[in-house]
Amino acid sequence: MIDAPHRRDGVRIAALIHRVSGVGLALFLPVHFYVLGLALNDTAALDTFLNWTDNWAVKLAETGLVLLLSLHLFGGLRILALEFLPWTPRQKLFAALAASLAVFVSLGFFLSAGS
Amino acid sequence: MHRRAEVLDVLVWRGDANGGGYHSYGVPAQESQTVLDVVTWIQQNVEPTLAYRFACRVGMCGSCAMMVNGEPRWTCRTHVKKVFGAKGLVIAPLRNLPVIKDLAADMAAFFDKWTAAEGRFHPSKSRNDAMEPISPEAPNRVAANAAIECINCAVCYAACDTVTANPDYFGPAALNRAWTLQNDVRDAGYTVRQDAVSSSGGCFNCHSHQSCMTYCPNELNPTASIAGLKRLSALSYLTGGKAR
Amino acid sequence: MIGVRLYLAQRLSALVMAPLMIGHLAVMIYAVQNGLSAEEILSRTQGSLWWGAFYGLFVIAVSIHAAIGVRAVVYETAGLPERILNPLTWAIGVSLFVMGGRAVAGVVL
Amino acid sequence: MLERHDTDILIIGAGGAGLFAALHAQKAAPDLKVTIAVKGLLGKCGCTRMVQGGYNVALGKGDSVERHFMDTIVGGKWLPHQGMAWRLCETAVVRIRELENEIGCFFDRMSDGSLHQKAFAGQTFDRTVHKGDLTGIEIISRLMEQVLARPVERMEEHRALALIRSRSGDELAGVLFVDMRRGVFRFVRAKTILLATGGGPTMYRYHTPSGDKSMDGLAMVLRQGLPLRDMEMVQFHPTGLLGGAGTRMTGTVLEEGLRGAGGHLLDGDGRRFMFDYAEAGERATRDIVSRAIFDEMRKGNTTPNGGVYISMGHLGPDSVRERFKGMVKRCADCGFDLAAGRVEVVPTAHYLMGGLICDPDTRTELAGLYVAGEDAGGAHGSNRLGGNGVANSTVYGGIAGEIMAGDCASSGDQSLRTLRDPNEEAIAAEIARARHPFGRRGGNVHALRLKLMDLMWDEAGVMRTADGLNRGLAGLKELRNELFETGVADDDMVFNLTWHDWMNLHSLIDTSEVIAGAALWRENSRGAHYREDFPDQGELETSYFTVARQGTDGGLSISREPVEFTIVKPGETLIAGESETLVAAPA
Ligand SMILES: Cc1cc2nc3c(=O)[nH]c(=O)nc-3n(C[C@H](O)[C@H](O)[C@H](O)COP(=O)(O)OP(=O)(O)OC[C@H]3O[C@@H](n4cnc5c(N)ncnc54)[C@H](O)[C@@H]3O)c2cc1C
Ligand code: HEM
Ligand code: SF4
Ligand code: F3S
Ligand code: FES
Repeated sequence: MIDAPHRRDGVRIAALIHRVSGVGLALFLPVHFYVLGLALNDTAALDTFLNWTDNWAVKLAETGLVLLLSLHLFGGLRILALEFLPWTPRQKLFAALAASLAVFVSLGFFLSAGS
Repeated sequence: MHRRAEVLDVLVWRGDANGGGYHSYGVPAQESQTVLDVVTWIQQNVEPTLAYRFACRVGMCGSCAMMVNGEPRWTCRTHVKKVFGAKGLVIAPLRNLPVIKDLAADMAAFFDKWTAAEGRFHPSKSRNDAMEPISPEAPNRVAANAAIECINCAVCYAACDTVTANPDYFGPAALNRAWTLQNDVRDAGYTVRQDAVSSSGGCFNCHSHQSCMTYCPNELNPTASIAGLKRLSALSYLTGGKAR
Repeated sequence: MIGVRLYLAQRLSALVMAPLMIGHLAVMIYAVQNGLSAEEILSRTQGSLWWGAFYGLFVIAVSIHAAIGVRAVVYETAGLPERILNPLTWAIGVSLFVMGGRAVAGVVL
Repeated sequence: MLERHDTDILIIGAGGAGLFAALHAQKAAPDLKVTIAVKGLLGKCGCTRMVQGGYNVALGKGDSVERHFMDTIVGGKWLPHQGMAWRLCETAVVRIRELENEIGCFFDRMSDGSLHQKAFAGQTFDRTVHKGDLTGIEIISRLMEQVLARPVERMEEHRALALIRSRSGDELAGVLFVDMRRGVFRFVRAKTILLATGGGPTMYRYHTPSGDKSMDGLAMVLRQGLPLRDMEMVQFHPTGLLGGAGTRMTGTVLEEGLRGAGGHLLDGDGRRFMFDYAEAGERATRDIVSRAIFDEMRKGNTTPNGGVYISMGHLGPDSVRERFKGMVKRCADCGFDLAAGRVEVVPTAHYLMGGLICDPDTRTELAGLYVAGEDAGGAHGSNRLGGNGVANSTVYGGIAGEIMAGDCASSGDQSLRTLRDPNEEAIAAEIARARHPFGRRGGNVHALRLKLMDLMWDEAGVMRTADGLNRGLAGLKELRNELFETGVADDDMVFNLTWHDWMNLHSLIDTSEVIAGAALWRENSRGAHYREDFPDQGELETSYFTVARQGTDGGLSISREPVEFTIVKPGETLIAGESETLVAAPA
C-alpha cells in the first residue's frame, strides 16, 4: 500500500549499496580467483582471457567491478570509522564522500584502461 | 492557515493477526489536530470498535506509536499538517511487531528484548547508603545522559530494517538502554550486560542503518549508543574482560 | 546470529584488507594503462615474496570477511537457522581460501 | 464465559504505587506469587510517567522532615491526616535513596555531585529532586525494568471491573477483570489486593491525567460501601494547553515555571489581568491563578477557543527556547509557537486529593483490601504540594507491598492466609453490569462524555456555589439515565474502546456525584475547594473533612469528621527556630 520512506534516507541507501557491492564482490571473487588460477598450469589460457578483456564491453564490466570494490571499500571504511571513532553527526557527508571517491577511482580505472 | 481540504482523506488499517486491509474515512480537518486526534475522531464518530492505544497524549508514555504514511511516529505529537501528503493520510499499526487488533501492536517482544539486553540497573548499593556523588560533567555521566530520555515507544524498533530481517536482534531501544547503563558508574551489572549485548541477538547485528536515530521522536541516537557498545564489547573481549 | 568473535574477525579482516585493496586498485589503474597480459602480470609477481605475502594476506582476510558477510546477508534474507548457517559460513570461507590460494600460487610461484 | 485465576498478592494499577508494591511484595515474600494487573501496558500508562516537576524529599543541608511535614500540613490547609503526612515525609528520605541506589533512577546533580533539588511552589525549601523536566519518565521506566526482570506475573490490558467479596462478605475475595485484548472476563482470587488505579479527575472539560485514568478504583470501592474522604478536593493546574475540543492535547500541562520565569497571562484582547486579582500577578499560587482565569472566562474575556493566552515572547524567544526546550518543542509539534507567539491556556483538573480512607499502613476497612497512591485519601488534605504526588505513590506503594506480603504470609492474619471463595452472585451481577451497553441500541458515548465534562466544569469546577452544585447533581442523575439508555454498537468485546469509554464514563459519573456531593457538604473554602457562597476558610481548630459512602440502595451518605491534630495543632509548628533535624538525612 505504502512504500518505505525510511529507505530513501541517504545513509540507509549507503548501507544498501554496501550490501549489494559486498555480495557482488563475493560472487565475483571466485571467478577472479579461477581466472588467476589458470596461470598455475596454463599461461596461454590466461592470455586468451586477458585478450578477451581487451574489448570495450568487457572494459565497462571490469570498471563496474572496480566500482563495486571501491564503493565497498570506502563505504566500509566509513562504517569502521562510525563504529570505532567517536560519533560525528556528519554521516551523510561521509557517505557521500565515500561514494564520490569510489566513482572517482573507478573513473580513473576506466580512463586508464581505455587509453 | 489554509487547509488543503475541509475533509481529510484518511486510510486506516483494520484487521488482526489473521490479516486485514485499509479502510477509507473522511475526517473533518481542524486547526489543532494530531494524527492521534484523527484516529480518535474516527473511533468516536464512525467506527466505534476501532482499536488503538494511547495514554498520556503528550509524548511521555510512548504508547501511541503507529505507521503514518509509511513512517513510524508518535501520533499524539504529530500534527496532521506535518505529515498530510499527496496520498492523504495512511495510518497503520507499528511495523516489526505483531498486530493485536487494528492499530494496536503487541509490544511484548520489544520489552522481552529490553530485559534480555539487561536493560535494567543492577544495584551496587542499598537504600541505606548515601547516594553516589557524581559530577554532571563527568564523561560517563554525560554519555549516560545523552541516551537516557527514552520513552520506549518502539518507533526506532519499527524503523529498523535489521529488526525486520533478524527476529533475534534486540533492536535499537534495548541496546540504547544498555549503553546508558554501561556508562552508569553506580551500576554493578557491567559484566552480565556485556555478555548480554555481545550475545547472538546483540549489538553486533546492527548494520548502522541509522533509521533508528532518524525517527526517534526524542532525538536520541541509538546508532551512536550501539556503536559504543560494539567498541566496548570488542575491546573487553580482546582484553579478556579487563577493559572498562 | 553475529557474536563478538564473528564481528571482530570480520572487522579486523576488513581493516587488514583496506590498505591492501587501496594498493591493489592503485597497481591496477597503473597496470591497465598498457593493457594486461599474462606475461606482464607474471613478470611483476612471479617469485616475489613481497607480492606473495601481499596477496596471501588478502586471501586469508577476504575468506574470513566475505564468509561472515555473506552469512549475515543469507540469514537476513533467507532466515536459515544457525545449524545450516555455520557450515555454510565455513564452506564459503574455506572454498574462497582454497581458490584464492591456488590463484596466488599461480601468479607467484 | 468466565476464566478463573489465582494468585497470592494482586496489585491493580502499574503507576508508581503499583510498581513499587510489586517490588516490595516480591522482595518481602519471594515464595508468594505476585500479580500486577493494569489497564494499559506495564509502565506505559497512568500519571506517574507524566510527572514533570519532580519528587519532594528533605535531604538535610538545612531541610528536615519536620519542615517538609509542616509545608505539607500548611499547604493542605490543616486537613491532612497527620500520621499519613508524617509517614510520607519521613519515608520519602529512604525511598529516594532506594530509587537512586536500587532501582537505578539517575537524578540530576549539582556540580559538587550531590542531588540537585529545585524550588517548587508552596514550599519553604528547595527540596524537589528531579531529572530534567521528565522526572516521571525516569522513575517509571526504571521501575518498569525492575519489575519486568522479576518473577512478577503481568496481566497487561486487563481492566479491573469490580471488587468481589467472599461469601461471608467479611473479606475481599478477588477482582473481576476483563482481558481487553481477548475480550474475556477473568476472575482473579488473591489473599491480599492493592488498589492503585490512581484516581484521576478526568470528568472535567479540561484535565491533565492520562487517558486510561477514569476513577475506576474509587468507583469500585464506592460500590462496596467503603468510605471516601476529601472528595471535593480537586486540584486545578492554572495553565493547561487549549487547542479546542477536537484535540486530545487540550488540557495537558504547560509548565508552572513559565509563569515563574515571567510569562504573562493575557485575556482575549491581549490585556494582562492577573494584577486585578493578586499582588503577585502571574506568580500567585496555583489556586489563585486558576480562579482568576476562570473568572475572566466567565466574563467572556476569552480567546477564540474560550481561554486566555500565555505569552513568553517578551522574554526573548531565543532565551525561552533555551530555557523551556521541552515545552517549546511540545507546543511546536502540536502547531503552537510558545517561544514567540501566544498560546491559549485554561485551568485544568490535575489531581484528586480525596480517596479511599486507610491507615498509614495502607489497610482499609475491608479485610484484604489495601490502597496506595492517588486512590488513597488523607495525606494531602485540601491541597497537594507539587512534588508530593509521586513521593506519596512511591512511599505508600512500597509500604503496601510489605504489609500485604506480611498479612498473607503464614505468620500473618488468620483470615488472609488462604484464598477465599467469592460471592458468585456478585460476580454475575458485575458481569451483567459490564455487559449492559451491549443489550442496547448504539448511541454516542463520546457525546455523553462531553456533556459530563461540561457539566462538571461549569457546576463543580474551579469555583462552586450551592445552586451550581445542585444543578450539577441533578445533571449527573440525568446523565446516568442517559448512559444506561446508551448502548455500544458492536457486540464484540475484543479491544473494544467504545465499550471501555462507556465503562469509563460510568466510573466517572459515579465518582463525580461524590465530588459534587462532598463539595456541597463543605460550606467553606479550603485549599483547592472554593465556594463562592462560603469564601471563608472556616476555623482551623475545628477543621473537618468529608466522608462519603454509598448505601446498599445506591444513595450517597456524606458526613463530616473532625481532623485529629495528632502531631501539630493550628498555630503550632514543629520547626523551632532554624531547622533541626529529627530524622537524620545523609548528605
Ligand atoms: C501531567 C501531570 C504532572 C504531574 N507532575 C507531578 C510532579 O511534578 N510531582 C508530583 O509529585 N506529582 C505530579 N503529578 C501527580 C502524580 O503523577 C501522581 O500523584 C502519581 O503519579 C500517582 O501515582 P499512582 O501510582 O497512584 O497512579 P498512576 O501513576 O496514575 O497509575 C495508575 C495505574 O492504574 C491503572 N488503572 C487505572 N484504572 C484501572 C483499572 N480499572 N484496572 C486496571 N488498572 C487500572 C492505570 O492504567 C495506571 O497504570 C503529576 C500528574 C500529572 C497528570
Ligand atoms: C576492501 C576492504 C573491505 C572493507 C573495508 C570492508 C568492510 C566491510 C564492513 C565494515 C562490512 C560490515 C557491514 C555491515 O555489517 O553493515 C562489510 C560487509 C561485507 N563485506 Fe566487506 N569490506 C571489504 C572488502 C570486501 C570484499 C573484498 C568482499 C567480497 C569478497 C566483501 C564482502 C562483504 C560482504 C558480503 C559483506 C556483508 C554485507 C552486509 O552485511 O550488508 N568485503 N565489509
Ligand atoms: S530510542 Fe527513541 S524511538 Fe527508540 S524507543 Fe526510545 S524514545 Fe522511542
Ligand atoms: S536502524 Fe537498525 S541497524 Fe542499527 S543503527 Fe539503528 S539499529
Ligand atoms: S500517547 Fe503517550 S506518547 Fe503519545
